[in-house]
Amino acid sequence: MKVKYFAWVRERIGKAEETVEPPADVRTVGDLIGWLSARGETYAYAFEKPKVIRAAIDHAHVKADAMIAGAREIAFFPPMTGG
Amino acid sequence: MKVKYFAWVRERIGKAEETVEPPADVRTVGDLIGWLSARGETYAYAFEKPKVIRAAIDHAHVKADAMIAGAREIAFFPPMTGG
Amino acid sequence: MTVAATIRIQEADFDVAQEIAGLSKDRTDIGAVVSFSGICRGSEQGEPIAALVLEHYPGMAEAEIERHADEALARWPLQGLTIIHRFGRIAPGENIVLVVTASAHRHAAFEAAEFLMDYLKTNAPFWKREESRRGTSWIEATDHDDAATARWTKP
Amino acid sequence: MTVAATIRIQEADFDVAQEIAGLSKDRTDIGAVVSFSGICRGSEQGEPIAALVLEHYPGMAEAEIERHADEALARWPLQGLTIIHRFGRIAPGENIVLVVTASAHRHAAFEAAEFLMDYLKTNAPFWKREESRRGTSWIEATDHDDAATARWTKP
Repeated sequence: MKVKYFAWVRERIGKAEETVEPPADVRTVGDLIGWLSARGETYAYAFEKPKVIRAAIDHAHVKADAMIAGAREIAFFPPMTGG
Repeated sequence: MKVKYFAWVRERIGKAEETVEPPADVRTVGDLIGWLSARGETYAYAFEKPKVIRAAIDHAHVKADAMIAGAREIAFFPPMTGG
Repeated sequence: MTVAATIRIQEADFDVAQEIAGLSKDRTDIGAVVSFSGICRGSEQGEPIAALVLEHYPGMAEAEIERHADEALARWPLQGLTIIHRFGRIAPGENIVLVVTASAHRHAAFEAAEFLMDYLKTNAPFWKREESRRGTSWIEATDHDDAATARWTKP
Repeated sequence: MTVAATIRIQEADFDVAQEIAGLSKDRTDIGAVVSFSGICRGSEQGEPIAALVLEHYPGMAEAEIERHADEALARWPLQGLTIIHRFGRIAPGENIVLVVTASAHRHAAFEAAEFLMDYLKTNAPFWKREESRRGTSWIEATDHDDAATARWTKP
Protein backbone atom coordinates (compact mmCIF):
# COMPACT_ATOMS: atom_id res chain seq x y z
CA MET A 1 0.00 0.00 0.00
CA LYS A 2 1.04 3.57 -0.61
CA VAL A 3 1.94 5.67 2.44
CA LYS A 4 2.15 9.49 2.30
CA TYR A 5 3.66 11.92 4.77
CA PHE A 6 2.99 15.65 5.14
CA ALA A 7 4.45 18.70 6.88
CA TRP A 8 6.94 17.88 9.66
CA VAL A 9 6.16 14.15 9.49
CA ARG A 10 7.39 14.29 5.90
CA GLU A 11 10.43 16.36 6.85
CA ARG A 12 11.43 14.04 9.69
CA ILE A 13 11.06 10.87 7.63
CA GLY A 14 12.79 12.53 4.70
CA LYS A 15 10.36 11.44 2.01
CA ALA A 16 6.88 12.39 0.84
CA GLU A 17 5.66 8.89 0.00
CA GLU A 18 6.62 5.27 -0.32
CA THR A 19 5.09 1.86 -0.90
CA VAL A 20 5.18 -0.51 2.06
CA GLU A 21 4.11 -4.11 2.64
CA PRO A 22 3.53 -4.58 6.33
CA PRO A 23 3.08 -8.15 7.70
CA ALA A 24 -0.42 -9.53 8.28
CA ASP A 25 -0.43 -8.78 12.02
CA VAL A 26 -0.27 -5.03 11.28
CA ARG A 27 -4.03 -4.54 11.16
CA THR A 28 -4.82 -1.00 12.36
CA VAL A 29 -3.50 2.47 11.69
CA GLY A 30 -1.95 2.35 15.17
CA ASP A 31 -0.24 -0.95 14.36
CA LEU A 32 1.15 0.61 11.18
CA ILE A 33 2.57 3.57 13.11
CA GLY A 34 4.29 1.11 15.46
CA TRP A 35 5.64 -0.97 12.58
CA LEU A 36 6.91 2.13 10.71
CA SER A 37 8.51 3.50 13.88
CA ALA A 38 10.64 0.35 14.11
CA ARG A 39 12.05 0.91 10.60
CA GLY A 40 14.67 3.40 11.68
CA GLU A 41 15.55 6.55 13.56
CA THR A 42 13.87 8.97 11.18
CA TYR A 43 10.58 7.10 11.51
CA ALA A 44 10.91 6.80 15.28
CA TYR A 45 11.48 10.58 15.44
CA ALA A 46 8.49 11.36 13.19
CA PHE A 47 6.18 9.15 15.25
CA GLU A 48 7.70 9.81 18.70
CA LYS A 49 4.37 11.21 19.93
CA PRO A 50 1.81 8.92 18.25
CA LYS A 51 -1.12 10.75 19.84
CA VAL A 52 -0.26 13.91 17.92
CA ILE A 53 -0.22 12.14 14.56
CA ARG A 54 -3.35 12.32 12.40
CA ALA A 55 -4.09 9.72 9.75
CA ALA A 56 -6.25 9.41 6.66
CA ILE A 57 -7.20 6.34 4.64
CA ASP A 58 -8.09 7.00 1.02
CA HIS A 59 -8.58 10.75 1.68
CA ALA A 60 -10.80 10.39 4.77
CA HIS A 61 -9.75 11.11 8.35
CA VAL A 62 -9.51 7.97 10.50
CA LYS A 63 -8.57 7.15 14.10
CA ALA A 64 -5.74 4.93 15.26
CA ASP A 65 -8.04 1.91 15.62
CA ALA A 66 -9.18 2.03 11.97
CA MET A 67 -8.47 -1.19 10.02
CA ILE A 68 -6.03 -0.78 7.14
CA ALA A 69 -7.13 -3.81 5.13
CA GLY A 70 -8.09 -2.79 1.59
CA ALA A 71 -6.59 0.71 1.90
CA ARG A 72 -5.00 2.07 -1.26
CA GLU A 73 -3.39 5.11 0.33
CA ILE A 74 -2.67 5.88 3.96
CA ALA A 75 -1.41 9.32 5.00
CA PHE A 76 0.20 10.55 8.21
CA PHE A 77 0.47 14.20 9.19
CA PRO A 78 0.42 16.67 12.11
CA PRO A 79 -2.78 18.45 13.22
CA MET A 80 -3.97 20.64 10.37
CA THR A 81 -3.40 24.40 10.36
CA GLY A 82 -5.24 25.56 7.25
CA GLY A 83 -7.91 28.20 6.95
CA MET B 1 -41.35 70.85 21.70
CA LYS B 2 -40.94 69.37 18.26
CA VAL B 3 -42.66 66.05 17.53
CA LYS B 4 -41.75 63.89 14.53
CA TYR B 5 -43.60 60.97 13.01
CA PHE B 6 -42.26 58.22 10.76
CA ALA B 7 -43.54 55.44 8.47
CA TRP B 8 -47.21 54.56 8.97
CA VAL B 9 -47.49 56.76 12.06
CA ARG B 10 -46.58 59.68 9.79
CA GLU B 11 -48.99 58.52 7.09
CA ARG B 12 -51.90 58.11 9.51
CA ILE B 13 -51.38 61.49 11.16
CA GLY B 14 -50.79 63.09 7.80
CA LYS B 15 -47.75 65.11 8.72
CA ALA B 16 -44.06 64.45 9.32
CA GLU B 17 -43.56 66.90 12.19
CA GLU B 18 -45.16 69.62 14.24
CA THR B 19 -44.54 71.72 17.31
CA VAL B 20 -46.78 71.02 20.30
CA GLU B 21 -47.19 72.51 23.75
CA PRO B 22 -48.76 69.91 26.00
CA PRO B 23 -50.04 70.96 29.44
CA ALA B 24 -47.89 70.44 32.53
CA ASP B 25 -49.62 67.22 33.57
CA VAL B 26 -48.37 65.50 30.39
CA ARG B 27 -45.13 64.26 31.92
CA THR B 28 -44.13 61.00 30.21
CA VAL B 29 -43.94 59.71 26.67
CA GLY B 30 -47.01 57.61 27.44
CA ASP B 31 -48.87 60.71 28.65
CA LEU B 32 -47.93 62.48 25.43
CA ILE B 33 -49.29 59.61 23.31
CA GLY B 34 -52.55 59.84 25.25
CA TRP B 35 -52.71 63.62 24.86
CA LEU B 36 -51.94 63.47 21.12
CA SER B 37 -54.52 60.69 20.62
CA ALA B 38 -57.20 63.04 21.96
CA ARG B 39 -56.40 65.67 19.33
CA GLY B 40 -58.38 64.04 16.57
CA GLU B 41 -59.25 60.96 14.58
CA THR B 42 -55.99 60.78 12.63
CA TYR B 43 -54.00 60.79 15.87
CA ALA B 44 -56.32 58.26 17.52
CA TYR B 45 -55.83 55.99 14.49
CA ALA B 46 -52.04 56.37 14.51
CA PHE B 47 -51.82 55.58 18.21
CA GLU B 48 -54.66 53.03 18.41
CA LYS B 49 -52.24 50.35 19.63
CA PRO B 50 -49.91 52.31 21.91
CA LYS B 51 -47.87 49.22 22.77
CA VAL B 52 -46.72 48.93 19.17
CA ILE B 53 -45.49 52.53 19.01
CA ARG B 54 -41.78 53.18 19.57
CA ALA B 55 -40.48 56.52 20.76
CA ALA B 56 -37.23 58.43 20.80
CA ILE B 57 -36.23 61.54 22.71
CA ASP B 58 -33.46 63.58 21.14
CA HIS B 59 -32.39 60.67 18.89
CA ALA B 60 -32.28 58.00 21.62
CA HIS B 61 -34.79 55.18 22.08
CA VAL B 62 -36.96 55.57 25.19
CA LYS B 63 -39.79 53.67 26.84
CA ALA B 64 -43.30 54.94 27.52
CA ASP B 65 -42.43 55.90 31.10
CA ALA B 66 -39.59 58.24 30.05
CA MET B 67 -40.02 61.84 31.23
CA ILE B 68 -40.41 64.39 28.45
CA ALA B 69 -39.25 67.44 30.42
CA GLY B 70 -36.38 69.17 28.63
CA ALA B 71 -36.81 67.21 25.40
CA ARG B 72 -36.10 69.15 22.22
CA GLU B 73 -37.41 66.52 19.80
CA ILE B 74 -39.68 63.56 20.40
CA ALA B 75 -40.31 61.02 17.65
CA PHE B 76 -42.95 58.32 17.27
CA PHE B 77 -42.70 55.42 14.84
CA PRO B 78 -43.51 51.73 14.29
CA PRO B 79 -41.02 48.95 15.09
CA MET B 80 -37.99 49.39 12.87
CA THR B 81 -37.42 47.24 9.80
CA GLY B 82 -34.02 48.32 8.57
CA GLY B 83 -30.99 46.18 7.88
CA MET C 1 -4.46 51.63 18.32
CA THR C 2 -7.74 53.48 18.21
CA VAL C 3 -10.06 52.23 15.51
CA ALA C 4 -12.64 54.57 14.06
CA ALA C 5 -15.68 53.13 12.39
CA THR C 6 -16.69 54.38 8.96
CA ILE C 7 -20.44 54.98 8.94
CA ARG C 8 -22.40 56.16 5.94
CA ILE C 9 -26.13 56.62 5.48
CA GLN C 10 -26.78 57.36 1.87
CA GLU C 11 -29.26 57.12 -0.99
CA ALA C 12 -26.64 56.07 -3.54
CA ASP C 13 -25.60 52.46 -4.08
CA PHE C 14 -22.18 51.33 -2.87
CA ASP C 15 -19.50 48.92 -4.04
CA VAL C 16 -19.01 46.03 -1.62
CA ALA C 17 -15.65 45.15 -3.13
CA GLN C 18 -14.31 48.66 -2.75
CA GLU C 19 -15.41 48.84 0.89
CA ILE C 20 -13.76 45.52 1.74
CA ALA C 21 -10.57 46.54 -0.03
CA GLY C 22 -10.61 49.89 1.73
CA LEU C 23 -10.45 48.21 5.13
CA SER C 24 -7.66 45.74 4.44
CA LYS C 25 -5.51 47.31 1.74
CA ASP C 26 -1.84 47.82 2.52
CA ARG C 27 -2.24 46.39 6.01
CA THR C 28 -0.59 43.29 7.40
CA ASP C 29 -2.10 43.20 10.89
CA ILE C 30 -5.52 41.99 9.73
CA GLY C 31 -6.07 38.25 9.66
CA ALA C 32 -9.80 38.10 9.00
CA VAL C 33 -12.33 40.22 7.13
CA VAL C 34 -16.04 39.42 7.31
CA SER C 35 -18.54 41.23 5.13
CA PHE C 36 -22.30 41.10 5.25
CA SER C 37 -24.35 42.48 2.38
CA GLY C 38 -28.09 42.76 2.68
CA ILE C 39 -29.67 42.69 -0.75
CA CYS C 40 -33.18 43.59 -1.89
CA ARG C 41 -35.01 40.40 -2.81
CA GLY C 42 -37.44 40.24 -5.70
CA SER C 43 -40.26 38.91 -3.58
CA GLU C 44 -41.71 39.24 -0.09
CA GLN C 45 -43.70 36.31 1.30
CA GLY C 46 -43.96 34.77 -2.11
CA GLU C 47 -45.29 37.92 -3.82
CA PRO C 48 -43.11 39.63 -6.41
CA ILE C 49 -42.18 43.20 -5.53
CA ALA C 50 -41.10 46.07 -7.77
CA ALA C 51 -38.93 47.79 -5.17
CA LEU C 52 -38.39 48.57 -1.51
CA VAL C 53 -38.61 52.16 -0.34
CA LEU C 54 -36.66 52.87 2.83
CA GLU C 55 -37.59 55.77 5.08
CA HIS C 56 -35.18 56.77 7.81
CA TYR C 57 -34.86 59.23 10.67
CA PRO C 58 -31.95 61.53 9.76
CA GLY C 59 -29.80 62.35 12.72
CA MET C 60 -31.07 59.51 14.86
CA ALA C 61 -30.02 56.89 12.29
CA GLU C 62 -26.43 58.16 12.43
CA ALA C 63 -26.47 58.42 16.23
CA GLU C 64 -27.91 54.94 16.71
CA ILE C 65 -25.52 53.23 14.33
CA GLU C 66 -22.58 55.08 15.82
CA ARG C 67 -23.59 53.96 19.30
CA HIS C 68 -23.65 50.32 18.22
CA ALA C 69 -20.43 50.66 16.28
CA ASP C 70 -18.76 51.97 19.43
CA GLU C 71 -20.17 49.06 21.41
CA ALA C 72 -18.83 46.58 18.86
CA LEU C 73 -15.40 48.24 18.97
CA ALA C 74 -15.44 47.96 22.77
CA ARG C 75 -16.58 44.32 22.83
CA TRP C 76 -14.40 42.83 20.10
CA PRO C 77 -10.75 43.48 19.12
CA LEU C 78 -11.55 44.98 15.73
CA GLN C 79 -9.03 46.63 13.45
CA GLY C 80 -11.55 48.09 11.07
CA LEU C 81 -15.30 48.55 10.80
CA THR C 82 -17.47 49.91 8.00
CA ILE C 83 -21.25 50.25 8.10
CA ILE C 84 -23.30 51.57 5.20
CA HIS C 85 -27.10 51.76 5.13
CA ARG C 86 -29.07 53.05 2.16
CA PHE C 87 -32.40 54.83 2.13
CA GLY C 88 -34.80 55.70 -0.69
CA ARG C 89 -35.98 53.43 -3.50
CA ILE C 90 -34.05 50.18 -3.89
CA ALA C 91 -34.72 47.73 -6.71
CA PRO C 92 -34.49 43.93 -6.40
CA GLY C 93 -30.88 42.76 -6.57
CA GLU C 94 -29.53 46.07 -5.24
CA ASN C 95 -27.64 46.50 -1.97
CA ILE C 96 -29.47 47.74 1.12
CA VAL C 97 -26.90 47.47 3.87
CA LEU C 98 -23.26 46.55 4.36
CA VAL C 99 -21.23 45.67 7.44
CA VAL C 100 -17.52 44.91 7.12
CA THR C 101 -15.43 43.91 10.12
CA ALA C 102 -11.68 43.33 10.19
CA SER C 103 -9.78 41.67 13.00
CA ALA C 104 -6.67 39.64 13.72
CA HIS C 105 -8.98 36.74 14.59
CA ARG C 106 -11.96 35.31 12.77
CA HIS C 107 -14.38 34.83 15.64
CA ALA C 108 -14.19 38.50 16.57
CA ALA C 109 -14.86 39.51 12.97
CA PHE C 110 -17.82 37.11 12.63
CA GLU C 111 -19.42 37.95 15.98
CA ALA C 112 -19.12 41.71 15.62
CA ALA C 113 -20.70 41.60 12.14
CA GLU C 114 -23.60 39.46 13.38
CA PHE C 115 -24.10 41.65 16.43
CA LEU C 116 -24.24 44.77 14.29
CA MET C 117 -26.66 43.28 11.79
CA ASP C 118 -28.99 42.09 14.56
CA TYR C 119 -28.99 45.59 16.04
CA LEU C 120 -29.42 47.35 12.75
CA LYS C 121 -32.47 45.18 12.05
CA THR C 122 -34.24 46.04 15.28
CA ASN C 123 -32.84 49.36 16.52
CA ALA C 124 -31.75 51.48 13.60
CA PRO C 125 -34.56 53.90 12.65
CA PHE C 126 -35.29 52.67 9.13
CA TRP C 127 -38.65 51.49 7.81
CA LYS C 128 -39.19 49.44 4.67
CA ARG C 129 -42.18 49.82 2.42
CA GLU C 130 -42.67 47.44 -0.50
CA GLU C 131 -43.97 48.44 -3.90
CA SER C 132 -45.83 45.80 -5.85
CA ARG C 133 -48.61 45.60 -8.42
CA ARG C 134 -51.11 45.63 -5.58
CA GLY C 135 -49.83 48.97 -4.28
CA THR C 136 -47.47 49.74 -1.45
CA SER C 137 -47.41 48.41 2.09
CA TRP C 138 -45.17 48.67 5.13
CA ILE C 139 -43.14 45.61 5.99
CA GLU C 140 -43.83 44.37 9.49
CA ALA C 141 -41.12 43.74 12.06
CA THR C 142 -40.69 40.13 13.08
CA ASP C 143 -40.34 38.70 16.58
CA HIS C 144 -37.53 36.60 15.16
CA ASP C 145 -35.40 39.72 14.75
CA ASP C 146 -36.08 40.86 18.31
CA ALA C 147 -35.00 37.44 19.60
CA ALA C 148 -31.82 37.66 17.54
CA THR C 149 -30.98 41.01 19.10
CA ALA C 150 -31.77 39.83 22.63
CA ARG C 151 -29.04 37.16 22.55
CA TRP C 152 -26.34 39.86 22.64
CA THR C 153 -27.57 41.27 25.95
CA LYS C 154 -25.49 40.08 28.84
CA PRO C 155 -27.56 38.50 31.63
CA MET D 1 -33.42 24.24 -6.33
CA THR D 2 -30.19 22.31 -6.08
CA VAL D 3 -27.25 24.47 -5.13
CA ALA D 4 -23.76 23.40 -6.15
CA ALA D 5 -20.80 24.70 -4.20
CA THR D 6 -17.87 26.20 -6.07
CA ILE D 7 -14.66 24.84 -4.57
CA ARG D 8 -11.19 25.80 -5.73
CA ILE D 9 -7.81 24.87 -4.30
CA GLN D 10 -5.18 26.91 -6.05
CA GLU D 11 -1.78 28.50 -5.82
CA ALA D 12 -2.86 31.75 -7.48
CA ASP D 13 -4.39 34.64 -5.58
CA PHE D 14 -8.09 35.37 -6.01
CA ASP D 15 -10.31 38.44 -6.11
CA VAL D 16 -12.75 38.56 -3.20
CA ALA D 17 -14.92 41.12 -4.95
CA GLN D 18 -15.27 39.03 -8.07
CA GLU D 19 -16.22 35.94 -6.09
CA ILE D 20 -18.89 37.81 -4.13
CA ALA D 21 -20.27 39.35 -7.30
CA GLY D 22 -20.27 35.96 -9.00
CA LEU D 23 -22.61 34.53 -6.38
CA SER D 24 -25.16 37.32 -6.29
CA LYS D 25 -25.06 38.92 -9.73
CA ASP D 26 -28.32 39.03 -11.69
CA ARG D 27 -30.19 37.22 -8.93
CA THR D 28 -33.09 38.55 -6.92
CA ASP D 29 -33.70 35.61 -4.58
CA ILE D 30 -30.66 36.29 -2.40
CA GLY D 31 -31.17 38.51 0.64
CA ALA D 32 -27.87 38.07 2.40
CA VAL D 33 -24.28 37.46 1.36
CA VAL D 34 -21.58 36.82 3.94
CA SER D 35 -17.93 36.64 2.98
CA PHE D 36 -14.99 35.61 5.09
CA SER D 37 -11.46 36.35 3.89
CA GLY D 38 -8.51 34.93 5.76
CA ILE D 39 -5.46 37.10 5.17
CA CYS D 40 -1.78 36.44 5.85
CA ARG D 41 -0.67 38.59 8.78
CA GLY D 42 2.75 40.17 8.91
CA SER D 43 3.60 38.66 12.28
CA GLU D 44 3.04 35.50 14.29
CA GLN D 45 3.15 35.74 18.08
CA GLY D 46 4.70 39.15 17.88
CA GLU D 47 7.52 38.13 15.53
CA PRO D 48 7.55 39.57 12.02
CA ILE D 49 7.32 36.96 9.28
CA ALA D 50 8.37 37.15 5.63
CA ALA D 51 5.72 34.74 4.34
CA LEU D 52 3.60 31.70 5.04
CA VAL D 53 4.14 28.57 3.00
CA LEU D 54 1.10 26.31 2.81
CA GLU D 55 1.48 22.61 2.10
CA HIS D 56 -1.64 20.60 1.29
CA TYR D 57 -2.71 17.06 0.52
CA PRO D 58 -3.98 17.13 -3.07
CA GLY D 59 -7.04 14.98 -3.55
CA MET D 60 -7.88 14.80 0.13
CA ALA D 61 -8.10 18.60 0.43
CA GLU D 62 -10.75 18.69 -2.30
CA ALA D 63 -12.63 15.70 -0.86
CA GLU D 64 -12.65 17.08 2.67
CA ILE D 65 -13.80 20.56 1.67
CA GLU D 66 -16.48 19.11 -0.58
CA ARG D 67 -17.76 16.95 2.26
CA HIS D 68 -18.13 19.99 4.52
CA ALA D 69 -19.65 22.09 1.75
CA ASP D 70 -22.28 19.38 1.27
CA GLU D 71 -22.95 19.33 4.99
CA ALA D 72 -23.38 23.11 5.04
CA LEU D 73 -25.78 22.94 2.08
CA ALA D 74 -27.79 20.28 3.93
CA ARG D 75 -27.89 22.17 7.23
CA TRP D 76 -28.64 25.70 6.03
CA PRO D 77 -30.90 27.00 3.25
CA LEU D 78 -28.10 28.38 1.11
CA GLN D 79 -28.52 29.73 -2.39
CA GLY D 80 -24.84 29.90 -3.19
CA LEU D 81 -21.53 28.80 -1.70
CA THR D 82 -17.95 29.46 -2.77
CA ILE D 83 -14.84 28.15 -1.02
CA ILE D 84 -11.31 28.94 -2.17
CA HIS D 85 -8.14 27.85 -0.37
CA ARG D 86 -4.66 28.72 -1.56
CA PHE D 87 -1.44 26.75 -1.15
CA GLY D 88 2.19 27.64 -1.75
CA ARG D 89 3.98 30.81 -0.67
CA ILE D 90 1.76 33.62 0.57
CA ALA D 91 3.10 37.05 1.53
CA PRO D 92 1.72 39.23 4.35
CA GLY D 93 -1.43 41.03 3.26
CA GLU D 94 -2.31 38.38 0.68
CA ASN D 95 -5.44 36.21 0.79
CA ILE D 96 -5.23 32.66 2.13
CA VAL D 97 -8.82 31.48 2.17
CA LEU D 98 -12.28 32.67 1.17
CA VAL D 99 -15.75 31.47 2.08
CA VAL D 100 -18.80 33.18 0.58
CA THR D 101 -22.32 32.14 1.50
CA ALA D 102 -25.56 33.44 0.02
CA SER D 103 -29.01 32.91 1.46
CA ALA D 104 -32.44 34.47 1.66
CA HIS D 105 -31.80 35.00 5.38
CA ARG D 106 -28.83 36.43 7.20
CA HIS D 107 -28.47 33.94 10.04
CA ALA D 108 -28.13 31.02 7.62
CA ALA D 109 -25.46 32.89 5.69
CA PHE D 110 -23.52 33.83 8.85
CA GLU D 111 -23.74 30.41 10.49
CA ALA D 112 -22.78 28.44 7.40
CA ALA D 113 -19.73 30.65 6.82
CA GLU D 114 -18.59 30.27 10.42
CA PHE D 115 -19.18 26.52 10.38
CA LEU D 116 -17.11 26.15 7.22
CA MET D 117 -14.24 28.28 8.53
CA ASP D 118 -14.11 26.33 11.78
CA TYR D 119 -13.94 23.06 9.84
CA LEU D 120 -11.40 24.31 7.36
CA LYS D 121 -9.16 25.34 10.25
CA THR D 122 -9.16 21.93 11.91
CA ASN D 123 -10.04 19.34 9.26
CA ALA D 124 -8.84 20.50 5.87
CA PRO D 125 -5.42 18.96 5.16
CA PHE D 126 -3.33 22.12 4.94
CA TRP D 127 -0.26 22.93 7.00
CA LYS D 128 1.27 26.37 7.45
CA ARG D 129 4.96 27.02 7.78
CA GLU D 130 6.23 30.50 8.54
CA GLU D 131 9.32 32.06 7.03
CA SER D 132 11.15 34.64 9.10
CA ARG D 133 14.67 35.93 9.58
CA ARG D 134 15.23 33.13 12.07
CA GLY D 135 14.43 30.45 9.51
CA THR D 136 11.26 28.50 8.91
CA SER D 137 9.00 26.73 11.38
CA TRP D 138 5.68 24.90 11.33
CA ILE D 139 2.76 26.68 12.90
CA GLU D 140 1.16 24.66 15.68
CA ALA D 141 -2.53 23.88 15.81
CA THR D 142 -4.39 25.45 18.70
CA ASP D 143 -6.90 23.82 21.07
CA HIS D 144 -9.00 26.93 20.56
CA ASP D 145 -9.66 25.89 16.95
CA ASP D 146 -10.66 22.36 18.00
CA ALA D 147 -13.11 23.80 20.50
CA ALA D 148 -14.55 26.05 17.82
CA THR D 149 -15.14 23.07 15.56
CA ALA D 150 -16.66 20.95 18.33
CA ARG D 151 -19.53 23.39 18.87
CA TRP D 152 -21.07 22.39 15.53
CA THR D 153 -21.43 18.75 16.53
CA LYS D 154 -24.95 17.92 17.54
CA PRO D 155 -25.15 16.29 20.98
